[in-house]
Amino acid sequence: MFGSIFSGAGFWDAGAWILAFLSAGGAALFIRRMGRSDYKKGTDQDEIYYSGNVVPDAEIFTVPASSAYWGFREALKSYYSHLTALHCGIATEYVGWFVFTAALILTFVLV
Amino acid sequence: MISANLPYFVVVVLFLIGLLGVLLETNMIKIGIAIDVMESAANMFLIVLGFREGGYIPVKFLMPAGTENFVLPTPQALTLTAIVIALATSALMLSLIVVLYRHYGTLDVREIRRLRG
Amino acid sequence: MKNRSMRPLSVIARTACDMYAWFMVAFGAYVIVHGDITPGGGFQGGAICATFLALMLVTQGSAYVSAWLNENFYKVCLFLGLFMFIGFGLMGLGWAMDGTLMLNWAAVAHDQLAEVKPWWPPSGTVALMDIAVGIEVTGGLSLILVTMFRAIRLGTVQEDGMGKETGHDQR
Amino acid sequence: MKLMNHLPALTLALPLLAAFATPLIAAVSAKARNRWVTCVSALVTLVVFALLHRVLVHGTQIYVMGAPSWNISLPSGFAIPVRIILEVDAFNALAACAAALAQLAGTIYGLKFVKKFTGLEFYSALFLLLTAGTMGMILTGDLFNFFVFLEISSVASFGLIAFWRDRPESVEASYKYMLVSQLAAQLVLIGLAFIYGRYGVLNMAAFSRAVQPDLISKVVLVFILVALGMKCGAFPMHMWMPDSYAEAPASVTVMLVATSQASLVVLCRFCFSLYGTAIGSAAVPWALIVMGCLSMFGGVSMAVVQHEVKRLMGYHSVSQVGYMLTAFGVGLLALGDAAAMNDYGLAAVSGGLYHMINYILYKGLLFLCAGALYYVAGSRDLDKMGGLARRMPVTSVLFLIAAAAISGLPPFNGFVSKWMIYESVYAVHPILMVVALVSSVLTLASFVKVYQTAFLGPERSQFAAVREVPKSMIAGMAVLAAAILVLSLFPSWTVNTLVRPAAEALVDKASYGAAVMGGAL
Repeated sequence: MFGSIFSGAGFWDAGAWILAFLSAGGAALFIRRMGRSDYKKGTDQDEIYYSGNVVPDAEIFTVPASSAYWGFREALKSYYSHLTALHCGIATEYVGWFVFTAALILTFVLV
Repeated sequence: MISANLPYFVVVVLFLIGLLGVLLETNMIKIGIAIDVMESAANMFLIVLGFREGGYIPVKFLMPAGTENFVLPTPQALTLTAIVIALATSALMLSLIVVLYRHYGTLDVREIRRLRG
Repeated sequence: MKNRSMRPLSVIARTACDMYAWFMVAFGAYVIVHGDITPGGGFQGGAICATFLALMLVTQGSAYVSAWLNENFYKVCLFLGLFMFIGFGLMGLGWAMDGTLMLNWAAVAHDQLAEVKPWWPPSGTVALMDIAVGIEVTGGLSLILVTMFRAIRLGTVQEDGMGKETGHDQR
Repeated sequence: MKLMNHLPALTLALPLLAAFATPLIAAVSAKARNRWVTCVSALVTLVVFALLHRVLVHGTQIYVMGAPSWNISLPSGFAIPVRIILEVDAFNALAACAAALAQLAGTIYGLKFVKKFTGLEFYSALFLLLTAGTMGMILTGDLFNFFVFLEISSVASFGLIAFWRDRPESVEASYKYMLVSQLAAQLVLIGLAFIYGRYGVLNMAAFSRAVQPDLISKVVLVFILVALGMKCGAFPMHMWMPDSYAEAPASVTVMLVATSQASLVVLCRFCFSLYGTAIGSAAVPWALIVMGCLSMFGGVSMAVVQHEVKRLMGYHSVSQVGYMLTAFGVGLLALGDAAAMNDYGLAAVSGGLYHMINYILYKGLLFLCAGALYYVAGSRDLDKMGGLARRMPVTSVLFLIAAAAISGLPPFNGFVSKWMIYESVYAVHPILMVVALVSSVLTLASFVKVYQTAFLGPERSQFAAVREVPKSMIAGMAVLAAAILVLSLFPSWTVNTLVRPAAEALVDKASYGAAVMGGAL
């Protein structure tokens, strides 16, 4: 129905993927059904377990977006300092980069 | 030879003046003027390309009888269109500069950098 | 803050410009109408027409002009001109769709002009489009003048509610 | 039917006519204006799809403006076309379809999104003008006409980016874009003047016949390449892109994406259909490839560290454009070599083209979802969001679809096009594929971050009153989501019927010239 695309190394079939997702979903549902049956909604079982302490507010409790991938950023600090310096916000420098690229490509094409 | 190529030198000089103005000036209104200078250079280039020795304007009603040499109106039409576009963009750019001056209280392009990083 | 709005000039300048400004409009109209076969055209003539407002602003001062001016007139000019322009272009298609967009449907051949339609513009739709462009440019440039004139008054007394920023903060 | 011959012209004339009529109609009532713009954009979409169908059935369409008949490209006695000609082949028409879907989604979404602001009659007029400019850039077959439409779309987009004119950042973004873009426009104009001075033609087909690999042509190509590369956000010239994409209203950003892709369409047109084998130097394809790789990695690595949702997506645009530039560069490298073209060149061009279509759709959807977040949360800062999936289930599902598509997760269309690009660029150098794969991983990482911080997590007290966004905004997003699903579920139909003919039309320089100039060489 969906058809496949062939390349030299393999093929792509959306139908196969959907089939795979459906069977994986079925398996997940099956495993979920085999779980405990004494769970009750709206009781203490819904509470978040935070080592026995009171769960703090959402603002403190979640990792904010600016802290995500902190390690990645820290490891590549020198790279990012260069890259952020490129986006300095000064409009004439952006024009300068444009002219620089034009000159560079012109040199390579003409020489 | 030199006199025939003189307009092209003027075009190059005008364009470079405009380019340096954009790159080196810090006052936004001067940058706008520099952009306009570049637009003039491009327009002048088109006009110079359309010039033909002894050509007549391409309007049949105004031509003396028997005129055969008239220039192609294309570069003139291009220039007119480019001038109109340049007018629209410079008006818009000046308006943006006015609004920016209201918000930031400065005309220095180096201080208008809230968007960075 | 100091009131930086424009003051009227002397009586002599005002009286002279009152008359002169209308001649400018007449000249602009001449350039627009003859734009198809002589140097000039809709844009140039419209720009001349728009100097009317510039003269008025300089000589009569801002208070007089903003009391007298109806901005909607220029807005209607702007969009009506543009609408007429593309409308003339679309009329080239014709009812039976056997022309093309921007077809010069009103053109008359050079040699038949004198006997067929002496009053007809020889260049056909080009002349009509020039008039449309003239109307549009008059409206557009006048609007630019008015708007930028307002903008440079930078927080002076708001005589008429102009200069108030509207938009994003209005929740 | 005679009407069918006029489809290319109607694509341009309808939005223009509607744009100029909008302020007059808006004087009646806001409701009339809303109905008017919705009808017009739906009609434009219909016209463009009819055009695509006609092109796929009957081959390349031309339209001569102002001629006694629509197909007289060469009046008797003329060796070169003198009138403005629109030339629509499968490549143009496909790109125009994607742009039409983007403008339809933007229009419907914008009805409610910008409702509470003033100056809406000019907003609608400029939006339609931007549509006309984009369509004109895509469909035109005349070089100077291309410049005019480029400027129309630029001026309209400057105005629309600064629509929130009492936000300093919006005006700043508009100013920065304008400064770079005006310089680029002057380069384009001077390039066109060079072409006119050297060859005496401004028609694209006539130029493709006449072009020689000499000094002037190379200079022109570099000018055009740099200017249009700036417009579509190639790496060292991309800085305006996150600024203006973030600061424009979301309904406008969709159209800005389509406009920047229109620049890429013209860039491909120049490189493949106009120059082709007369490009004269391997530096041009390599410049495309290098700029593409830099964009891919630089864009995405800036995106990972952003915490403002639309700015993050703006950096992703840079990264996604890098994929297309690399693919088209590889295709250009294989041009003129039949074996290489069969081996990987055509696959690269198809992959780039398919990715372009996908990119317009899913990036548009992502920006619309970001706009929906902004609409309910009043902020674009991801730090201030959280737990919105419970409040906005539809938006979160739509966002998930788009995020999966842009990250190249199977079963979505983003995977297919990226896969085609990986497999073809591998033939030139494996490092290209490595860069592409790493960028893809980082893309996924940053969208996981967006989804996790905005939609998942515990609910926040300030969002207790948040409801799902209005229905018209959902409808706008659904247009793009439906298109994504169609492209995802029928990849072989898409590739065989839409993308492959488009890629073949793009690389076939002779037939591009022949459609206007006649068969004789």
